[in-house]
Amino acid sequence: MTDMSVKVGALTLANPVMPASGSFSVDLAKVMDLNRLGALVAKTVSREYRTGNPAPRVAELETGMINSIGLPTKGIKYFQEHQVPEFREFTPPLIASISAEDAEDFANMARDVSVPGVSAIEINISCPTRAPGGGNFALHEDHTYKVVKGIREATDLPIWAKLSPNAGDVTAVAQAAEAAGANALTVANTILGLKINIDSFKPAIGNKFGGISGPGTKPIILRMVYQCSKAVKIPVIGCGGIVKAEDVIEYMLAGATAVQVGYMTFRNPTAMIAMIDGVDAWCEKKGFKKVSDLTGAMIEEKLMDTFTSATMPIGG
Amino acid sequence: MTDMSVKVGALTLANPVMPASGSFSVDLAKVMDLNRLGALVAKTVSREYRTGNPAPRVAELETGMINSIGLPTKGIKYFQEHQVPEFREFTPPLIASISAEDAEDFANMARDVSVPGVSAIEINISCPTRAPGGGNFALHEDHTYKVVKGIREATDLPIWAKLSPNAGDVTAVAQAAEAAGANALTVANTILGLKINIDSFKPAIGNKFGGISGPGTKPIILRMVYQCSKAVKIPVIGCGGIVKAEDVIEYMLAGATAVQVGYMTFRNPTAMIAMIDGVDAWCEKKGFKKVSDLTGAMIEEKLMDTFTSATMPIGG
Amino acid sequence: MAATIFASAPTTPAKPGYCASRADITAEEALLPVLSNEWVNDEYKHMIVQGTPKTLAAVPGQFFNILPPSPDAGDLWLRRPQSIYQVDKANGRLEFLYKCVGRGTNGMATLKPGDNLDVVGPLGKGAFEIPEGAKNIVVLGRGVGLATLAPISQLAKERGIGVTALLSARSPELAMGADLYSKVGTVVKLLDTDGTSGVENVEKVLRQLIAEKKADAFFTCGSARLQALMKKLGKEHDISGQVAMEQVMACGLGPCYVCIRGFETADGHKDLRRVCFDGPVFNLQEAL
Amino acid sequence: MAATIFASAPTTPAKPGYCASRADITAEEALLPVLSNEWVNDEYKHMIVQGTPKTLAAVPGQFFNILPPSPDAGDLWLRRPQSIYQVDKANGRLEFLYKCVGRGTNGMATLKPGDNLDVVGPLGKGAFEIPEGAKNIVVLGRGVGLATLAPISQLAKERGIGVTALLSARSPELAMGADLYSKVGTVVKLLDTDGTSGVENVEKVLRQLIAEKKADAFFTCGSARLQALMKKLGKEHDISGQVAMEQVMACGLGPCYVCIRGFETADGHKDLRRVCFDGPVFNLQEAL
Ligand SMILES: Cc1cc2nc3c(=O)[nH]c(=O)nc-3n(C[C@H](O)[C@H](O)[C@H](O)COP(=O)(O)OP(=O)(O)OC[C@H]3O[C@@H](n4cnc5c(N)ncnc54)[C@H](O)[C@@H]3O)c2cc1C
Ligand SMILES: Cc1cc2nc3c(=O)[nH]c(=O)nc-3n(C[C@H](O)[C@H](O)[C@H](O)COP(=O)(O)OP(=O)(O)OC[C@H]3O[C@@H](n4cnc5c(N)ncnc54)[C@H](O)[C@@H]3O)c2cc1C
Ligand SMILES: Cc1cc2nc3c(=O)[nH]c(=O)nc-3n(C[C@H](O)[C@H](O)[C@H](O)COP(=O)(O)O)c2cc1C
Ligand SMILES: Cc1cc2nc3c(=O)[nH]c(=O)nc-3n(C[C@H](O)[C@H](O)[C@H](O)COP(=O)(O)O)c2cc1C
Ligand code: FES
Ligand code: FES
Repeated sequence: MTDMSVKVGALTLANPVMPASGSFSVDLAKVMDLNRLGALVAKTVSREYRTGNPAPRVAELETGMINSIGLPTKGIKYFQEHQVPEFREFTPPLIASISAEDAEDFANMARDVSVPGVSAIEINISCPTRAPGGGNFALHEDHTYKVVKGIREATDLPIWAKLSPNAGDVTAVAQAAEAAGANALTVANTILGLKINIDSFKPAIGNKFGGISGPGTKPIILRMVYQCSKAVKIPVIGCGGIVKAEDVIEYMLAGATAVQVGYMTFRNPTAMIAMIDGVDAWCEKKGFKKVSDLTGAMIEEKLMDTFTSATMPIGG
Repeated sequence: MTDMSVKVGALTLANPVMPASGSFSVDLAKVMDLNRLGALVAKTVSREYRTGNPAPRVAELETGMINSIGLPTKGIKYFQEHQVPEFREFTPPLIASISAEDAEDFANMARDVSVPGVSAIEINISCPTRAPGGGNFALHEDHTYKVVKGIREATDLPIWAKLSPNAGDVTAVAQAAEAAGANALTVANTILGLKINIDSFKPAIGNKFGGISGPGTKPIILRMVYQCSKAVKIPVIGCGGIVKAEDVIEYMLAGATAVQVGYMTFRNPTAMIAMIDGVDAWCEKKGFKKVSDLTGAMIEEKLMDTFTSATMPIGG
Repeated sequence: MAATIFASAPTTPAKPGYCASRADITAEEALLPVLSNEWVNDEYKHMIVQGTPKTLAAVPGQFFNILPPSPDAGDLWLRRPQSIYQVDKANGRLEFLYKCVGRGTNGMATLKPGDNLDVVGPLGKGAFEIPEGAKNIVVLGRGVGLATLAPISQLAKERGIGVTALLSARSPELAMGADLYSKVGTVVKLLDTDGTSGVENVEKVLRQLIAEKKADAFFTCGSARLQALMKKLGKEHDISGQVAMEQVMACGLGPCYVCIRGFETADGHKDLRRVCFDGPVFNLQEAL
Repeated sequence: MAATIFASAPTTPAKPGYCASRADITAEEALLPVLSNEWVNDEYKHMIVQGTPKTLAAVPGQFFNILPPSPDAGDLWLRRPQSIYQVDKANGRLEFLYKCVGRGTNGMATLKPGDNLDVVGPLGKGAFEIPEGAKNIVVLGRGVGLATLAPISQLAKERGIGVTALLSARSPELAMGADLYSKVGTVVKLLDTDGTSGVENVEKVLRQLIAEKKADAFFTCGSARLQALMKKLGKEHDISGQVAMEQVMACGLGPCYVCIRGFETADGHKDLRRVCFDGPVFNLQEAL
């Protein structure tokens, strides 16, 4: 029995596996025991009702999927009155996710979502199809600092800043979020992409551009998790292309304290539970008593001289 | 019989399919007729001999591969004296690829590589594992402008600037390259990534970070090709994750004038020829007389209102 | 030996306490053994699989979200929704009737007896309901819509309710399900080849059925055109109706908001609903 | 019907003029029908495939770059190099002997007669050469190194040259190829289980062979330790030697510079060479 608990700042989770915002709702209780999850992460909510983007909202890629849902929401009031109570029927901590188009509304949203039953707030400052000044603040460190600062002043709950993989300098953004008072970073949202249907000559999804998720993104986001975890002291939550227990382990070795799973829940809705069990079994086999010992455990050696490396046995 | 020729600026290619730098040498004549290719693109060369990065230099990803070869080269002199004559035994135009660690050397390299037999120079200003000031100029528009400007003054040959997908604002970089005198853009080099071997706890490749190529990158690079081709007037050459004729078509619809193939040649060394034949057959079936009509032919309609879109038949 | 590439929990609870705290776990991920998978005509296949207790609990109008094997060297990443065509509880079998239109359904077509069908389900509210007191119903389907309408027709038959099945198709060869539907009621074929599938003719047929008191409830699936027609006549004659709708899906369970359709209630209020969660069966008068 | 997901040109030139202008096309992409694929012991399999004229032209030391099917739900993206174990020209067959160590080789192990093996080849210079005038050679291999050394041993036999085959392995069960090698020469098993595989013992055996004039040339593959030993004794006694080297590969043809190994020539000059292009067979005295 591995000690599967992890600490994301002050918040202790029973295990490091939780859903990614937008891929989860209590409706999944229809297929599995939600109490096994490390945390419950709600779909991003904004102040008012939003219809979201035109259909079709997803398309299949060669190596995953592209989506532009457009953050449909019933608004903050519905979230407080209906969704929080529903989530509270389960034991794992609830992480709210919020979005807004300007820094002021973001701060107000953070205040309004800080209701009993919410354990932390993930701030979705990285919606891939928005502008840096209008919902995708995480494209730049200055926008990020400003929006996080305002949110920090509006709530006492832990803030998890969800970063954008489309930023040119993700470590600068990570440091800005930390400096402004974020308690953890979620790395990352989807990667901006395009798919064209060569039969119709039209973009494959209604919004033209969309966010890429699934296994194709893993080596990119993993690199960012590594870079961010080296650049900041606050915990990093890895999110991108995780489809199996081995991916959870790889993210933790890269520096993640916990992980989020999006796409894979669409493919196999119970996959998160298989991952938890898989990581547990792997730790036992490898002799890790605590899963948290994996965080940042990648071994870094000095780069080998090229000639020497070319005289080494394979895998040696 | 489709007219398969395309014009990359002043240079006419027999067809839009050519190898990506680093995945091609005349050694491939062992498996196919190189004269069928649109162009021959040489491996990047620098001034002096370079050993390159430590082994292992590649690893397999869930959706492609990661590499850090580190631009090994026998140097410019060897290129001029041995490689250019070898390439000249084949009919397609030769595109040299050069790299340097500062703008001055880059300009000198451009001058020195402008020898008879070279039809254009691709400038590899986007080696993913280097710094913006030291070989990866394409991470930022200012570095890009400066380096391209110097090169423009040093040669009369067409310059193809190879951009980086790791830039925060790829269209700004594209515009900087155009403003500085580039004649075409190659979009793009590999995406910076990391893979960790969870058995050894070490990075899977000798250089730790590497460049991701293969199908997982297609929707990202395709989006960049679309964005760049809208942002500049010079031709854009698409490069990233192309493994089949349909991908060539998708890139052309997005705005590419021609394409480059890297990874797929490792998998199936004759794949480029199959793609040329496949695109030809597709054009005939669809009634396109000239393949060049595909460039930028993606149909763009006004975004549909969400509610209306949700009353439309699927695929309609 | 082979690495586990995609995680998937055991399909039946393995640990004590491994069960929903809030509601019963009514759907599951399951690998169902394929018993047969035969061509019905040039475009449609009929698949029979061995069910599990949970999957066999599927009710008319529900669907399964299916991950077929890839038909080519690439991968499939999203599941494909398929209505349940028949639930044969006595023999523990589930049946699907599907049209091969793309990579997913063509992949499904490659499955052979002995292979497994990878499903998640049953999903959807499956709210096909025969209104209290109805003596005769009309089902109007086109293409695979017929697959979706089969279970409700069968249920009607079991309850002694009369069924008129209007089967619309491009050609006689493609008018499948006639055998099945002739076991549960009267079959009328509406074909493109002889013009009988035209809206005017279908309207005539429907008006006649209404006149004959054979239409206490309407059910439709598979054609926007026919749906609009049934909606109009239903409104005119105050006949309650239901429609099973389709939309591209991802999760199939509710969280992702991919499968939206627009609706309008009697009081003019418009809203978006999720086909997988709020449907796939909806009030015909509210559907657009 | 299914989309073509990966492009691949026809394996034989289809159009006139579709042939190299500079050199002959000596290698090809081919799908070779699997005739058999059997376990030799717990770790090794032996595969026989039907060759084509080009693939059957493979010479000792050359290899094929193989794309096995995936053994799991994921994909394989890079080919795996495999030495040619035997070329049976009379029957048009190629044979491979391979150890199942990871996803690629485990995927290869799933192939059944009737499936196809996806190969590119023959590749490499295949420069295994028996020096002029040699009467007796020694081959020293460990593990799959034995596969690589088989063709040169066979060639020696065909030329009437004596072969002593030193087969190093963890245990008697894993010392494969004894049958094959006993047909071409004298077999000596060197085992971990009885300590005979230890470097000191192998050195004793080699020195004895040298003393007995049974060692006019050395060939080795599969163990850095044994390679170093043979190199030392070769140098000491001026016995020419060759080693077949391995390195992780991508293209297998030369352009990518992935498969580098370090060498040092007699005059102390160090360089990097490509296993796929410059080798995989190298001068033992230059190998590091
Ligand atoms: C609740 C529900 C129940 C369904 N029941 C059945 C059934 O019983 N039998 C059956 O044959 N089909 C049914 N469908 C349709 C089926 O899901 C699609 O035919 C299938 O997803 C197409 O997958 P593909 O990969 O083969 O085709 P794709 O390559 O994805 O698409 C091929 C063509 O089919 C269209 N298409 C894609 N997805 C759908 C969809 N969800 N609905 C309709 N058209 C689509 C595309 O626009 C395209 O024109 C149902 C759909 C839903 C939503
Ligand atoms: C020129 C050449 C000829 C070869 N001939 C044979 C042969 O005849 N029979 C045979 O069984 N093997 C041979 N090999 C080795 C074979 O290529 C590897 O065993 C194979 O690539 C491993 O693939 P995998 O996916 O099964 O293992 P992976 O999952 O890739 O790796 C599993 C283990 O094998 C090691 N490995 C990976 N690649 C190689 C490699 N190229 N060489 C050695 N170890 C490797 C890894 O470091 C790891 O420890 C040859 C290699 C080369 C370069
Ligand atoms: C259909 C869909 C909807 C999403 N909705 C949201 C959302 O509302 N808020 C958010 O922060 N991220 C959202 N995301 C992004 C995911 O939370 C996650 O960052 C991303 O999918 C990468 O993880 P994955 O590769 O495991 O899917 C969504 C992703 C998908 C695929
Ligand atoms: C092994 C390898 C070596 C490469 N070497 C170079 C190089 O020398 N110069 C360069 O500009 N790009 C180099 N690249 C990048 C490719 O040219 C190309 O931009 C990239 O691989 C994306 O295309 P793909 O997805 O088709 O592989 C290399 C890529 C690979 C995989
Ligand atoms: S498919 Fe996800 S909500 Fe319906
Ligand atoms: S594997 Fe590419 S050069 Fe050897």
